[in-house]
Amino acid sequence: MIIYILCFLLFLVGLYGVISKRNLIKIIIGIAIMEYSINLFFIMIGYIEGSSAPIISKGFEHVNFVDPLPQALILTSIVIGLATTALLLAVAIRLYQKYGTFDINKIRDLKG
Amino acid sequence: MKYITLFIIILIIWFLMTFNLETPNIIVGCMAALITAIVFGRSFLQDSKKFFQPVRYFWIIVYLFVFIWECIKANFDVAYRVLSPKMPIKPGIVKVKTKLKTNIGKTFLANSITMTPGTITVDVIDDDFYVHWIYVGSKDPKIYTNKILGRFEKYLKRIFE
Amino acid sequence: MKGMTLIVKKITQIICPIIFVFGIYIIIHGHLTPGGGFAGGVIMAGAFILQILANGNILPALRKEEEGLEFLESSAILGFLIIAGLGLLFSGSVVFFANFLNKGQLGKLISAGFIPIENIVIGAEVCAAIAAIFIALVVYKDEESK
Amino acid sequence: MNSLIPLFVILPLGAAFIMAIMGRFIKNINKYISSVIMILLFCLSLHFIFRTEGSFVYKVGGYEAVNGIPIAIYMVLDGLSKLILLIISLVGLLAIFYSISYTKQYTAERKFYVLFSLMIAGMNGVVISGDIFNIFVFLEIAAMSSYALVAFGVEKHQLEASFKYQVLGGVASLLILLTIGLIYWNTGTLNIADISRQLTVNCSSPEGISVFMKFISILLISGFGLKAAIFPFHTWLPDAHSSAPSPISAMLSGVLIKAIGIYVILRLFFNMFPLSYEISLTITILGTISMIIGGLLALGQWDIKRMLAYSSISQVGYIVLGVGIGMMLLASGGSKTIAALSITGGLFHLVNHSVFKGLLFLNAGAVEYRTGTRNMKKLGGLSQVLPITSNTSLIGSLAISGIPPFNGFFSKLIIIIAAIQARYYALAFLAVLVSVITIAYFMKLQKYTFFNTDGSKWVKKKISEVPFSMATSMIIMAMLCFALSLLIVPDVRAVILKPAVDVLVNYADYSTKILGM
Repeated sequence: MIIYILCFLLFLVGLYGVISKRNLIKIIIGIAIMEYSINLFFIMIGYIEGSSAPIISKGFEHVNFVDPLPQALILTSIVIGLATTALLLAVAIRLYQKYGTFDINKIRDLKG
Repeated sequence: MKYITLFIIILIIWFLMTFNLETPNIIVGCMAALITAIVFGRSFLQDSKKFFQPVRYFWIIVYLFVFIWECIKANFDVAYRVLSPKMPIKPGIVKVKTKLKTNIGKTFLANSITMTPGTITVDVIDDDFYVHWIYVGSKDPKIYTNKILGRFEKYLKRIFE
Repeated sequence: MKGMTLIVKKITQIICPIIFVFGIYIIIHGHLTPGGGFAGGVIMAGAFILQILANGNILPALRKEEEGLEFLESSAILGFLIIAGLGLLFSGSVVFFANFLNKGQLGKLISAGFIPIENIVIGAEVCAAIAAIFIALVVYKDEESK
Repeated sequence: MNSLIPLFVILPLGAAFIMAIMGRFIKNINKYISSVIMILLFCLSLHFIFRTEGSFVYKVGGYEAVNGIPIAIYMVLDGLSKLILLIISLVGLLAIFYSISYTKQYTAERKFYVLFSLMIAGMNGVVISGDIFNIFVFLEIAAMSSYALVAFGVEKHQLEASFKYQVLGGVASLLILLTIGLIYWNTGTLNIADISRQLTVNCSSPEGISVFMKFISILLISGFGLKAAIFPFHTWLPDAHSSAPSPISAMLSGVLIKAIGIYVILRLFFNMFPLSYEISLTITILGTISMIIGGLLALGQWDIKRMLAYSSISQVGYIVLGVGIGMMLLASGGSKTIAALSITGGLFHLVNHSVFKGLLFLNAGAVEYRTGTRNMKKLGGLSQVLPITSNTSLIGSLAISGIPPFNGFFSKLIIIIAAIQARYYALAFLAVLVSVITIAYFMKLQKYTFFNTDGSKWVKKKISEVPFSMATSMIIMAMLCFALSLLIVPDVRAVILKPAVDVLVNYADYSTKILGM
């Protein structure tokens, strides 16, 4: 159980980074941390104690496999995370080009 | 020429990785090697006909033993310097000039120097190596050049030039 | 001299094809061992990225390469969709993503129906996409410094 | 019949990548391809609405259920999905038609259509997938392309808005993913129908749902609430929707927040979770607050698109209010007819809002296209030079403020009547109040943009009416504002709205129907 709570704590660390940091890059890192914590969580859901990797191969007769579904889901979510991070970084670079700073306090044309 | 060389090398690596000689595997391996050769052939090593001269492989084996021997010697030397209570070290950076002409030869020489304990190649600019040395024994360029490079240079020259 | 030192460049020249072929190996054996399209594609893209990092950025060449990669990426996804759509035609019942090819024997290289083919297509797509993303970020950054 | 369902995803997705390849070689081909694809999708959704009844299940890959446990990816098309698909393709078609002239100002014109098609594919995918993880994947496709589209102009404020949108959208996606993980942990399945069965068997105790399920529900509400811009999560919406290119604003406000926000909330909380009074109360209260806050904030805006964006928050609040009242009634065992009426109101308003908000955003885009500004203080007297824009905008404003005979009046009326019948008098009063506020700020919009001064300033600058394609799609939308009031007629309603309402009212039938097929 404690391991799940630690995982959730990692999620909260990422959320803290997103909420309280002022640097664009640090915000992106915060989002990445949240994503990894969730990936970790998914992998732990699928784990069954004392079982082997879910690969069917000749000559080996395993009784227990870990749940392969969360791993497949995580592969998908890693791809999505990659795309999100790339897009965020691209926008951050463009923002830096326009404003000359990474500080979000100085990037505030939009108000109201 | 470059492309064919790369193709053959990649094919050998492929068979080492998969370690099976069924027909589908051979076909797939050829395809993979072909793609790799097309993509990376342009930027592969320049003078690739040297790969087909068996003498060079003999010298590589000789060089391997030489290198291991030098390495063991240097290991004991550094161990002595570390353990001895007086700490007889005299570190410094020396500039040595190499007689090797090819870039690949220089690369291997620099890596060999780095891998021997006690010496590290800091930078390579044209023909000059800047080497950090744990005990700079002499200030005469001839002596220290011979001491650092001499043991490897003649073999590398036979391998790469 | 642009890019990194001589040593890095030479070692990159030697090691890049090997990284690339290792990526291909992972893609081809995706249905037999862990790995597959995505993992292999990332490794293949790694070879490209390593080369760009070692040789420094020559902007016009990179732009050209980016266009080529984008083209490869779009075609690969289209290929994936077409292979999936072929199931609509060849599977007897009209089913999207139907595995209509012969399943073959367990553990052989040619088996598992169309999964290896899809793996290859995904590998090409991921490789092109990641390399294109990297190049795009490099290009943006370079535009900024001018 | 069944096999047409995946076309909703295949067509736009394939078109996007064909356009990415072809657009490089043939100029302007993207415009035609995307228009054709949208027309095809529109015909397809019309076909499903008028020619078919009941719900369909499509199993991707053709894998049948093993021992009653579904293993394939399910695509489900029932009344609710049909309705949303119709809205997506209708507004998408008109927006594409509008952008044929509008996008001439951008250099990377061809990429606009690629991203647009991807967004359509994502939204269609969310709506037809019967699998919670696929909802997430398609939602990310739609959201990702909308992030890119918001920043399409690559100007200062667009980039800033896009970054804000991306960060909040990213957090929302991660909350949703976390919830999916928790649900999978708890039930061991991802299929919505199967989850529903598992939850009703295992997790329902006499005193309602367990604390764990409540936690999951709250996470889900925050996740999809962020996507739908319900009250405490609305801050990104005004920036993103006002900075995007106008056809995209119309799509974002008109369709996207409904397809990936409201629709998923409805689907999951009606058909997946066992209904609970607390959760429905939470949803209703959030809807009410966002209705009021959005209206009040819209009053003070001077930027046309920003005002429209705040108005979107307010109108989404209406939808949530209407559906929420029905949900509360169903959960507490109240009258089913009143619940059905209330949900009808909510869904009716959803349809209406996508039409008139789309129209208003297109009008704002037309004004900006010709005058180059969105600031109401600098505008005025445009009714002389832009007659079509001005008149259609007037129709849109009247419709959204709830003036008969336009469609907005009827949907708001139904919601208010349902609230009174259900004895939530306070909610009914608030709905009326916000309607008055809506009239106020739309009168302000009309006055400062199109009337107020005479248009001699604009005549001097030689400003003429917008191009043909833009004008046509605005006129069609304005006509739809009239036509949709026909939905009040029971026969028409029975075809379009009733199947959707039935899915929500008979919430328990969903899982048995899907699993039985």
